[in-house]
Amino acid sequence: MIRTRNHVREYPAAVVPAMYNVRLFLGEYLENGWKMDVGFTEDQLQFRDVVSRFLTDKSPPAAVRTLMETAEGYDPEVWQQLSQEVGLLGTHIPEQYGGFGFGLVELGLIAQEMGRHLYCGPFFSSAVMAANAILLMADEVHKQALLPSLAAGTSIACLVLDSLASPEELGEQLQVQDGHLSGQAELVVDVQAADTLIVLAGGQDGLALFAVTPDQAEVTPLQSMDATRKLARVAFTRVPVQALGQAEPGQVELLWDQMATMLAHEMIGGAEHLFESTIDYMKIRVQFGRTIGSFQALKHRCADLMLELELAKAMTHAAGRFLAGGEGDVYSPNMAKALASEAYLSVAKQAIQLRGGIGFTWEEDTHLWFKRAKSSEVFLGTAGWHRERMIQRLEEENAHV
Amino acid sequence: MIRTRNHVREYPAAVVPAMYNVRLFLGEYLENGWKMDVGFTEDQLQFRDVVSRFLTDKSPPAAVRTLMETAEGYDPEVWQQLSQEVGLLGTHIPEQYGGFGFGLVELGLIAQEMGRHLYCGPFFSSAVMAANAILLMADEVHKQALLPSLAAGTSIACLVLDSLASPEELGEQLQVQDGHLSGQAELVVDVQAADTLIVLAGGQDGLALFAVTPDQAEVTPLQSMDATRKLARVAFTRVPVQALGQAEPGQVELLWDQMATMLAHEMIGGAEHLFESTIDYMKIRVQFGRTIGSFQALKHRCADLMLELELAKAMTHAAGRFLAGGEGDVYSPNMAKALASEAYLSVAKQAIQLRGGIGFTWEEDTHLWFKRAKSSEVFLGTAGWHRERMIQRLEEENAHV
Amino acid sequence: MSDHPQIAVQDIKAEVDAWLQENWSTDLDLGVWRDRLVEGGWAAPAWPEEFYGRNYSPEQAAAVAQAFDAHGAVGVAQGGPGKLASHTILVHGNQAQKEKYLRPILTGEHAWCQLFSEPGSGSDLAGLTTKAEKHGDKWIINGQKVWNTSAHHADYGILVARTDWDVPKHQGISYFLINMRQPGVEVRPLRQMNGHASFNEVFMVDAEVLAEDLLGAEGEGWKIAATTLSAERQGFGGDRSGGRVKDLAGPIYAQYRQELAVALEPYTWYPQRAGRVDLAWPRAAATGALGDPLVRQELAKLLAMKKAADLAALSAEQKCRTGQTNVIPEGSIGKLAASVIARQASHVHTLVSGTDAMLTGADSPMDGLIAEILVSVPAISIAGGTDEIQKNIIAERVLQLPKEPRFDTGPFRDVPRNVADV
Amino acid sequence: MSDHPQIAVQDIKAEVDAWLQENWSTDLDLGVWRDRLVEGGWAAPAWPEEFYGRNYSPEQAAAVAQAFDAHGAVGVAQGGPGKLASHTILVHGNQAQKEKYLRPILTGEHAWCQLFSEPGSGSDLAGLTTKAEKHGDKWIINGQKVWNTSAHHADYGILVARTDWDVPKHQGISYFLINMRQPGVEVRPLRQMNGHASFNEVFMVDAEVLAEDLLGAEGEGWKIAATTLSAERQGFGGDRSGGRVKDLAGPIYAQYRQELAVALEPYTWYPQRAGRVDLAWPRAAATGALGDPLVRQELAKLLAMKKAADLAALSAEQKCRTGQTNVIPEGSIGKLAASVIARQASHVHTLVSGTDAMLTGADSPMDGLIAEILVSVPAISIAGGTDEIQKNIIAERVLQLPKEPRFDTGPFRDVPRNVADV
Repeated sequence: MIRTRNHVREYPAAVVPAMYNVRLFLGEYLENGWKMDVGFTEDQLQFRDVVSRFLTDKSPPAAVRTLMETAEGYDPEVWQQLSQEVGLLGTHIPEQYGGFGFGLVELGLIAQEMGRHLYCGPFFSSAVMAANAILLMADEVHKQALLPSLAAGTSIACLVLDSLASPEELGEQLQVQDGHLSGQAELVVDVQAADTLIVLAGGQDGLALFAVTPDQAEVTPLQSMDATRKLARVAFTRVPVQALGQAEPGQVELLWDQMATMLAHEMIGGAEHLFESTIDYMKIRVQFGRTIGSFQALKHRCADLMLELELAKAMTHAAGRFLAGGEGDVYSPNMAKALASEAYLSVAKQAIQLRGGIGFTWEEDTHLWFKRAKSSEVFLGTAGWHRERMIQRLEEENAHV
Repeated sequence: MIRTRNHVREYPAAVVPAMYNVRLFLGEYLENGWKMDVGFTEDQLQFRDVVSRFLTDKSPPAAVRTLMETAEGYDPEVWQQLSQEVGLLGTHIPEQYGGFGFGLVELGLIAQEMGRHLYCGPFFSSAVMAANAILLMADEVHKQALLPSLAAGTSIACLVLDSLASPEELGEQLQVQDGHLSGQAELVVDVQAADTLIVLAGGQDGLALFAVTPDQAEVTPLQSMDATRKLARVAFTRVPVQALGQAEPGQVELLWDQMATMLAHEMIGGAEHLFESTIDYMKIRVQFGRTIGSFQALKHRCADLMLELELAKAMTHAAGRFLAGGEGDVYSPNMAKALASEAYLSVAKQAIQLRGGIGFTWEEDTHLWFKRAKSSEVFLGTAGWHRERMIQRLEEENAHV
Repeated sequence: MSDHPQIAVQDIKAEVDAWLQENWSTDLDLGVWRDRLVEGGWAAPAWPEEFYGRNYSPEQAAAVAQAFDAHGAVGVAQGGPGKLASHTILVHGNQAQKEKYLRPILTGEHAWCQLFSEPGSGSDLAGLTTKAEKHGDKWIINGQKVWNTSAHHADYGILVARTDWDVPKHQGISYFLINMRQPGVEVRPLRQMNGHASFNEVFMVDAEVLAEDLLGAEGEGWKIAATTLSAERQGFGGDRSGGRVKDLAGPIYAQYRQELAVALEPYTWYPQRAGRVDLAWPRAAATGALGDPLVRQELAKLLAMKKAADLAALSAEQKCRTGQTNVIPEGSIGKLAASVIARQASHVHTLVSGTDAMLTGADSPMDGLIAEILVSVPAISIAGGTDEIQKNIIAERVLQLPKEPRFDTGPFRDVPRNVADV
Repeated sequence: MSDHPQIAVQDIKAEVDAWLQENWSTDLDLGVWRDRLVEGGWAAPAWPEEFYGRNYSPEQAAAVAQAFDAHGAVGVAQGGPGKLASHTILVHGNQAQKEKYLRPILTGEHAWCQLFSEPGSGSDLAGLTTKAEKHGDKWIINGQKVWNTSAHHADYGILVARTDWDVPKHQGISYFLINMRQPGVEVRPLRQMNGHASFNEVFMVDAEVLAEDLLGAEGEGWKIAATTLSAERQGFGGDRSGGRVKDLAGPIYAQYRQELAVALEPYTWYPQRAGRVDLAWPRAAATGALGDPLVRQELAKLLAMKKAADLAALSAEQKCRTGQTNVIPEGSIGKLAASVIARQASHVHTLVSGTDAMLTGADSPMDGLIAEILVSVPAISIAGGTDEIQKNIIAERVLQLPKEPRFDTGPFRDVPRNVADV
């Protein structure tokens, strides 16, 4: 559900420092009309510009390069500002749990900007994955206990799933028996930053959500191809747990839809950055006495990329609106993730190719986004998986008719 | 098995009229080095040039257009010349059955030229489909009875199969019980020209081959998208038959491999024609004060097409050599058909696109080849089917190891 | 045409309703009714008051159309080229031209066609070589046009021809209104690879145009053609449904249906050209092809692209409305998307049909409709501006990449062109 | 170098064998052995007799190599750039240069590197801006080179630099042999996105080249560079296996292995760059991914393309041998195929790995090998001539389509170039 104009209007004024003058940046967007996304209110776009401005400032490539070499993978000071000053972590958390009461459209705008700036930090694991799991599945008392500190950024959670490939495999490895959690999750995102592990595990009544502290888990950090997103193996051996709440039918897939859609936003943000920077490069790089942007084969390739990217953006934003309560197809998250994955990868490949040799070097920044694209391709379901799931859902829909 | 040089050398001298001076045309090929296919003996290439020369003469687009509008779909006089003067129908039929004793490499060269010139006539149905079925499955006495007249062109056969999609479905519709053939074949190629129907049907001992005369069948001509290849529905109602021979294990798939590989040859021939004519057109068509062949986006597209076509050619010729007894992968026919289908379609689409509006008109010839490409895409198995089958065969191979 | 009258939409509807109560009858002859429509000032409410209109805003004009539709009343004549002609004449014509040509277009008395493209100039329309020479008070026209929808039953044509060969190509073109019913004009149907003949070739040999039928000034033809083309891109030529009234019963509806049938005949295959995505799911489900994992993937790709393109088009429309974008680049992305989608649809239809895709006509799936898709889709990436032109537009106008080097900026006489051209 | 001696292959083998019986020992110091090899005239049998060779044909030279291999004897020093340098010096060098430089290349005493590409001129190598100015009997070099394999341990470099800025770009280039061990030359390793640092950047600030180390005449550098590049394309730089002898036991083999390890270190990731098609089937089978119909399709596409490309390469090789084709266009098709195949291989490896594709290093499949494929494949379509350059070659030289319009034919001083360049 998209909030009313009034509701939104309070937001930037209340929390945004004056330096992030939103009007100023809205102007930039209007000058570059084609880059502008529609289907958003003016306030939403202003909000996005605030986020963009913040990340331009706080997450330049130099910072990304520094943080990706650290074990923690984020800058606690920036995390502090991000939560306290700009208030991004509570965006989608209802006001009764200490958040701002916006929805997934606004969260998506943040994810898009974070993807664009390759923000290093546990935003996706805590605000997107864990907070949405709690919002969906935890009982009221646990929401009240957990969400306010997540919204305030004083606590960082991560969601422990035993598959990042598809929701169908969830609860196979992580099991709760007699109130004790055991099993191993092969890939957990940003656990190193978390003080609370939210675990989705199987039990006698199906899947349920549990909270565990890091010291109750055996955490083995893993080398991730995309060093800006930390991964680890997490194992539990008979850890006593109490359920935060049970996963009702459909909730696990809804959570997956939400995560995949937010990831799609992140991906189109990254793709936009690479596309724009590549076009800029093509306007200055000279070979054979002319800018390489003047070669028709390359111009047409860019037109093809733009088409692919525009389609992915349109679908991703539509999926966000659908999940926020708007009109749309139940399988729009599947379409969004499939299109966004492929568009990001297409753009990332060409971002290297069109730069030539320099694009393959470590010191040029393109590979940082390329690795995010490559890694996100399989994160939360490949394009092929999402397409198959889309058809299944269409079949279910048609069976009901 | 590729025949010895001596064996081949007799061939053109014996049957080729002087006007088809093979040396002359070999010279043309050498001038255009890149178009030249290797892996062939000089004699095989001379033979191909004879065929090409004959078809250039006898199957120009005007003749194709005339014949495709007729019900018979071929010119009996050209068929006569093709069989009597040039002797193409007996190419792959052993000498003891009245043929020339060459193999599938030579048959493939003919198919490639026929595809290039879009020859209209029952060559594929009689010489490729029916004759190979007889060669593989018929008992000696029936080979002796049937093959000489096919080799001489005095008889025309067609092969009736109840699926043109995959060999797995064969024998489901056409069944022989108590010596009587019943059932329907939905799509039969060039039955209108045949005096002998060779039917592959299921029975109590598995699949077997039968011969039927046209008056024993109910033939319903169908409108084919590719009007240069006639199709009909053929039904049988308790027609008394005797088996020509039983299909031994593996023979049905071998027949399918042979047909698919010959079709692949036909397709690369057609693709070569379209590609070359398109390049020629691009060198003369002017827009914006320059030939359209000077636009880099189009140049690069042609380079991509050439790559696709060269790969398909290399694979198709390798499959021909394999089936003729040479080295190779058992699944090379699958690779050949898959690559040839896709290359032909890519080239055919671009042959229209690069001509612009004129390429979409009826009076321009491109659509004739386009329709052959489109129709051949599903004939004898789609690219997807062939790829799946290829993997199955690889699995079988690896299971044996 | 700004300064629209300050009348509320409901007042307009009421006024139309009252007028229709008075004037409309299903028993009228279509010609009589159209005259009455024009006299009553409801034929073209968005046009100026001087010419059959009321200077209404688009919203106000839409209200009139809604009232007509609600009432079951027939409107003015349909037919794409006529609309393009009237729009262009309205913008660039002189008083006499407007008086002579506009009314018969509205009543349907005159059918029009567009004489722009030539065999030698497709993507490069400004490279046209049809020649117009002034002899006394007449222009003598020689040349060939192509892709002329409706030319075989047109009374008039909007024509661009070259009047000056010694200036750069865009500057030597003039815009004419030509009478198609004359000995110097020969129209031949042009058959397409899908069997339809929805276009024509038009041969002009010493065809004549009166001096007074030059639209705008000599040499201004390219600028005026831009008005026509822009109207075409904005869909002025595209409203071909005929509305719900075409299905009603009554004498005038029969006449209307007949008029529509003639005007719409060339467009029957257009939906197939776009791939008929709507048929993909139902056919895959009905044939059992949905059981094939590959069909599922290809179908999902198709449906996702189509949905995304529809969403992107909606968003482009919103941008246009709020003035955030120029229609052309966004249209180029949409047109490019349509090509990709149509090709993927053709692929899916082929896979779903299996070997039945080898057939056509009544023997083939959906009585030939699927086969028509397979042999019509190649047109989508050519007609109305090739994919290549769209990509140029996107690269140069949207992404602001450098323009192609030009070899055609000098006097047209010296510009290399196709050998077959004059 | 034609007029090869009339000696049969078996006689050559016998002669080599006899000589090795006499001279070879696994206990020799590698340097001592190489000297003996050069003195004995077996170091470079295809070279002229005047320079350590015997003017042998390729077949005869191959016989020598086979005899060495059979005997387990170590040959001359490996290392791509050295071979390119010696080939070029042999063709274009003067007597003094040949005497000075050839022998230490064979013995391995001198390592070489190639100083051609620059940050500002990649595809457009002839647009280089490294400057060489004559001061007395020295050339003073200023500029930057990049992609210089082995430069960090090279003693000498083959260098192209601009000596005349007032002529068209290809005419103002000269070819130098530069001593890398001097203060004016700084070599910095260049790390790639896959973590390897197999190339270097070379910065030259007032670096010096003796006048006698100009190869060929001033301004002939482009022509001479073509010799080097042609040798590179023909794989002169590519024999990097070290043969079976590298695995034998004995003191000299240890030295040889060490020499090889240094020379081959930059190339360890090259197989991954090409996609490691060999691993696709076994991994798909081992992981169970082969059960996925989509993986089966993508794998089949990959294997079919690879097989077809291998067949096409074989056929191109045959054409070359029979003189039916120029190596370059066929090589371009092969290179383009390699790019397509590597990308498809990367796709298949990703699908097979599933979410494990998010990992790298020891934690990831095959101890990081698969991850290395995924982040190395982007290089295949760039290194050694981009896909775009290959497509230009195919379109222009094979298909004979018109060349690109040129904007760089005037004096180089006036040609637009990258801002960062001098």
